[in-house]
This record gives sequence, structure tokens and C-alpha cells, in this order.
Amino acid sequence: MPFMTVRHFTEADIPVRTELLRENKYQTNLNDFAMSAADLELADGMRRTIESGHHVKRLFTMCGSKGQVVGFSWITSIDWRSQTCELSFAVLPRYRSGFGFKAVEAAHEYLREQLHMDVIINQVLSHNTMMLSAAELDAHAQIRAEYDSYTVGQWRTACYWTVTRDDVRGRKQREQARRQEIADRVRAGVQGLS
Amino acid sequence: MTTTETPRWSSRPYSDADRDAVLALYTEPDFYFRTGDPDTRPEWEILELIDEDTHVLLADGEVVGLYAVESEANNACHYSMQLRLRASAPPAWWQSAFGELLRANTWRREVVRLALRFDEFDYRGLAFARSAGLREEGTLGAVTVHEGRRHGYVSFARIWEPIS
Amino acid sequence: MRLRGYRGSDADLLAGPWLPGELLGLPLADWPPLAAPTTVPPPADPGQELCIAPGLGFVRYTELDWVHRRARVEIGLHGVDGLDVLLKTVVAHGFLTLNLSRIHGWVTPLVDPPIGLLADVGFQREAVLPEATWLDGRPIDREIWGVVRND
Amino acid sequence: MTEILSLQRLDTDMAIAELKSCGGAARGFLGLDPVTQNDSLLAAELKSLQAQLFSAGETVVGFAPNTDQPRQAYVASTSADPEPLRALLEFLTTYQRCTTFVAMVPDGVENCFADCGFEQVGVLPRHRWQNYDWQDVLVYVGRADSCRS
Repeated sequence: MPFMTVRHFTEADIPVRTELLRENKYQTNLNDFAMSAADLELADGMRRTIESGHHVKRLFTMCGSKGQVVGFSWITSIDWRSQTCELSFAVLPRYRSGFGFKAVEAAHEYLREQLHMDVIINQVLSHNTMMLSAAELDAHAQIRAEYDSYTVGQWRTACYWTVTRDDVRGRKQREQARRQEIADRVRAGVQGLS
Repeated sequence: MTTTETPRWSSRPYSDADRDAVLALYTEPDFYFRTGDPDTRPEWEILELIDEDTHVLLADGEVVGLYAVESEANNACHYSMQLRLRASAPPAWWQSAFGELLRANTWRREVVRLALRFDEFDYRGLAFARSAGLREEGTLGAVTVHEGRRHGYVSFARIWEPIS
Repeated sequence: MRLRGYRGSDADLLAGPWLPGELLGLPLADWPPLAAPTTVPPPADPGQELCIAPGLGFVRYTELDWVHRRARVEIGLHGVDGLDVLLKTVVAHGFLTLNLSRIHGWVTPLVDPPIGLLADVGFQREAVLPEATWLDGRPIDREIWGVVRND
Repeated sequence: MTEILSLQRLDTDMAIAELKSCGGAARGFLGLDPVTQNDSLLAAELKSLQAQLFSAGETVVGFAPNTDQPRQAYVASTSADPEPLRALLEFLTTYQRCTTFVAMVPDGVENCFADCGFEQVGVLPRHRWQNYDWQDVLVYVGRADSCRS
């Protein structure tokens, strides 16, 4: 079984996601609207999404190798015609150190491999360096939107960027070249020793 | 009638009485209000694009465009604006309509950030935004397919430093 | 030619004496006067894209599948004039405006459609299905024709 | 004479659960795909196809009528074992008076149609996208008088 899998969000996942929406780091890094919403209201919203909102929003559950729920991802601003969507994700606190990157990677792969999305929009508030350092964020950002939001007592700047199919292909080719270079170097070293 | 004279602006929330005038706007192939392909959109889809935030914009009493202002974030006073005038409206009309909309939207409420986006293929929208004194925040690449090619959108904003 | 969006005033164009679902839906001369015409529903949701070919009829992209990037096309026309230009427009609209990778449709050989015009814009016969529809008191064969976008 | 496998008719919820349990074999089943469609979408799709699904042992089989010609049905199976499909064809012939059957099967997936007397009548190129690649779909046709035993 792969390290991380993506499955459709179901009604049974609603309580766990509701709890996550109210968690402090989530509110700081994404939004704090859940603070002002009742549980029932949040649950109704999620239920509507999975029952009839497929065209505009989709929710997914990220699972570890034993099938345990590790976090959630969701896509909004879906433009089916242009094969574009905005990806958001949130990992449960206890899995953040080990699973964060894998969860993001698995969500991206699912969107490209199965839903046939070509362009994925990322939005990260600039103080949030859980996945990318401040320097990496700067390098990626195509748009920096100041005063985008005010979460947990602070003004936030949002960074937006897209990842296209060509970007992914380029990154994979670079990684492959780097692996090849290391292998060549190791081989050359071994031959030099013998 | 279209002149370069500044018209007398008025607006009202969209209602069924405006349906024919609005559908007529969407027969223009570059009436990019919430779509990159206005003239190919069916009636149901156009009516869905026109939500409760949408207002018709009238120049000297005649419908010449649409605008909508939406709240983007709780408590941040961050709003986004969509604005479109019909093809025959001169650039000066865009500037004067936008000026009046700014006045109207900051008249009785705090606005910290007002954001506008225009697609890279929307020459008229971009020309307006670049001459309106807005901050250009960058281009989100490749998000929309238009006539077989990918284009990004350019993000613009006006910021009023918050009072708290 | 450019396809335009459907309006409620175009409703009359959605019914006519052609085979249901036909890629080249041309009027059948011997359609019984008391037989109900074929009709398609007006567009009302993202599941189909129905456009109007001004002066000619409708073009309907149905069974739209955004994952597999394809649609089945059916056209309802009141005459054959301008069909060559229309078919070019149908393919261009499907590939460039809707960003699809493949369009396909049903062709019924018995009604003698102008398949040369389909071939001219890249369509190919992909499958032959026996007894796939009903006409004039008996089941008749149908073909699937399709065109794939070359990227 | 071979004994015909018995079919268990599945209600929508059960049909979806069974399909999902078939993993990759359910992808493309009557055009459905549990990987890209959640339960609500699958249910809506089954309804619009007027499809009926059955279990036959570990296998799910199903059909959707050709509404233009109800003597024809689109059929699908999650297994390469011909017996469940034969049972479905027997059912369709007996209870739906079907005379021809059409199957559309993703290329590269082992299937039972040739074993059940179906003939391949075409290929739909790049008809599906799955696992980051295009996939052709093979079109098979079977006739009631030659496919049932």
C-alpha cells in the first residue's frame, strides 16, 4: 500500500474535520471563519459539498498506510474547462511533522493523475513556513496580496502561485538528472578505489 | 449613445427587469464579467453569474455594464470588485465609473483592501487597471484557457492602511 | 462562423424531424407527420453545452466529461447549407473553447449522412454497432465517429 | 449443461459499496469510476443510466438499457471470469428481451467478452484518462443467440 492515499471525503469524516477547522494553527494559517460558525452549520456545508457541490468544490481525506485519517485536502475555484483548481490542505496536529509533505504531494498527484487537472493554484499566508521557508515562498510567489486577511489577531499577506504540468515535468527531470549525477559520482568513486 | 463626456452614473441591484439588457451585454465576445467566453454562454449560466452582489451600471439611465463587490475575508475589510462596461464605452467612462464606485463603497464602511483581477487576454480591462493608480501585485500564470491558449490573470489592489 | 450561447427565444430550434442523438441531425424527408419530433432539453446545468449556430440550428455537446476531456456531439439542423463551415466550427469550439481532447458522435448510415464532410474535419469511423437504434419499424445499425485533438 | 450462476440484485448503496470494493476493476464499469466520483456522483450516474447492478460471487455485473433501442443493453463486469457475465446475459435475454449487448472496456484490462462470444467492433481512441495517461476503449458486441452458453 502506498505511504499516503487520497480518498473521497465522507459524512463520517465530518466530526474530525470540524475539530480541525477550530484548531489554532489551522485558523492562523488558513482562516478563522469556523470560530463564528456553529457545528451544525459547518456540518451542513460539508454535507452539501459532498452531495451536490462537485462542480465547484471537492473534499478529500488523506490517509496513512494503515488507512488512518491524517488530514484533509479540498479544491475550490475549480475551472473544469481550464483544468485549474486551487488546492488547500490541513493535516491533523499529531501527524504534522511526519506527514505534511507527503500529504501535499499525494493531493497534487491525485489531482493531476486522476482528476486531470493541469494547473494547481497554491495560496499560503506569508508567515506560514510549515511547508516552505520564507525564502522559498518569496521565490514561488507570483502574487503577493497584502492585507489579504486578518487571522488570530494579525494582518496577513497571501502569496499565490500556480504549478503547471510543465513545472512538474521539469522538476521531475531535474530530480532524475540529480539522482543520475550522484549515481555517476558514486560509480566513478568506486572505480577509482578499485 | 456613447460619447467621451462623463455620463451621469447610477446603479441598482440586478433584477429580472434588467434581464434583456444584461443578456445583450453578453452578446459581446469580450464582455468579460466572470467569464472569458461571454457570447457562447447560455442564458442559464449568465443568470448564475449574476448573483445577488451584482449591480447593473447605468450611464444617463441606460444599462452599460455590471459591477459586483464581494467581501473576501472576515474582519479584514478585504473586498474584491468586478467591473465591466460594454465595448463601446470609452476608457474615460471606466475611470469615472470606478471613481464613483470607490466613493460609494468607502462612504459608509471601512475598506482596507480592494482587489481587482483581469485576465491577460483582457486588453481593455488591463488598460483600465494600469491607468487607475492601482497597485499591480503580479500575474498568476496559466490559470485560464482562452481560444486554445493558456493565460494568467493580473492582480491589482488598492490598499487603505487599516486603523487598527 | 461563431457559435453563440442559447437563449429562451431559441426553444423552437430544439425540436425537429431528425434521429435522436445524431451527430449530423438533418431533417428526414419521410418523417411521419403524426410522429413526435425529436427534442433535446434546453441547457440548464453544466452537464451539457448547447450552442446556437446562427441561421442553422443547434450544436449540443453532451455527456461532457471533464476528467476524460470529451463530449458526445449532436447537431440539429433545418438544412445542409453551410454544414462544412459549421463542422469546422464545432470541432474548433470543442477543442479551443471547451478545451476538450476528443469529440465523438452517432452516425446512422441508413439515413445517408454526408460523412465526407465529417472526414474533412478529422472525424474517423471508430466503431460499428448493430441494431443500435430504431427507425421505420426495425432496429438499424449505428456507427461511432470521433476526432481526437492533436497536441 | 453448465449451471447458471445466480445473480443478486443490488440496491444503489450496496451497488456502490460493492463496486468500490472491486478496486481497479471497477474503473470504467459502465463509464463509472469510484476513484474520481464520490458516492453521490456514482449514485446520480447510475440513476441517469437507469443501470441495474448485481453481484455474482465476488464479481459485480451490470447493465444499462440503450434507451433508443431497448432490445439492446450496455453490459459490464468487474471480472475476467465469463460465468458472471453469462448469468447477466441470460437474465437480460429472459427478463428484458434483449437481443444484442454492447460492452465498452478500457484497453489493457483483462476481460471476459471474447470468451462469452462477443466480437470486437471498434476502438475509441483516447476515450479515457487514468493514471496520468490516455487510454483507448474497446467496443465489443454480443448477440443473445450466440453469447449465452
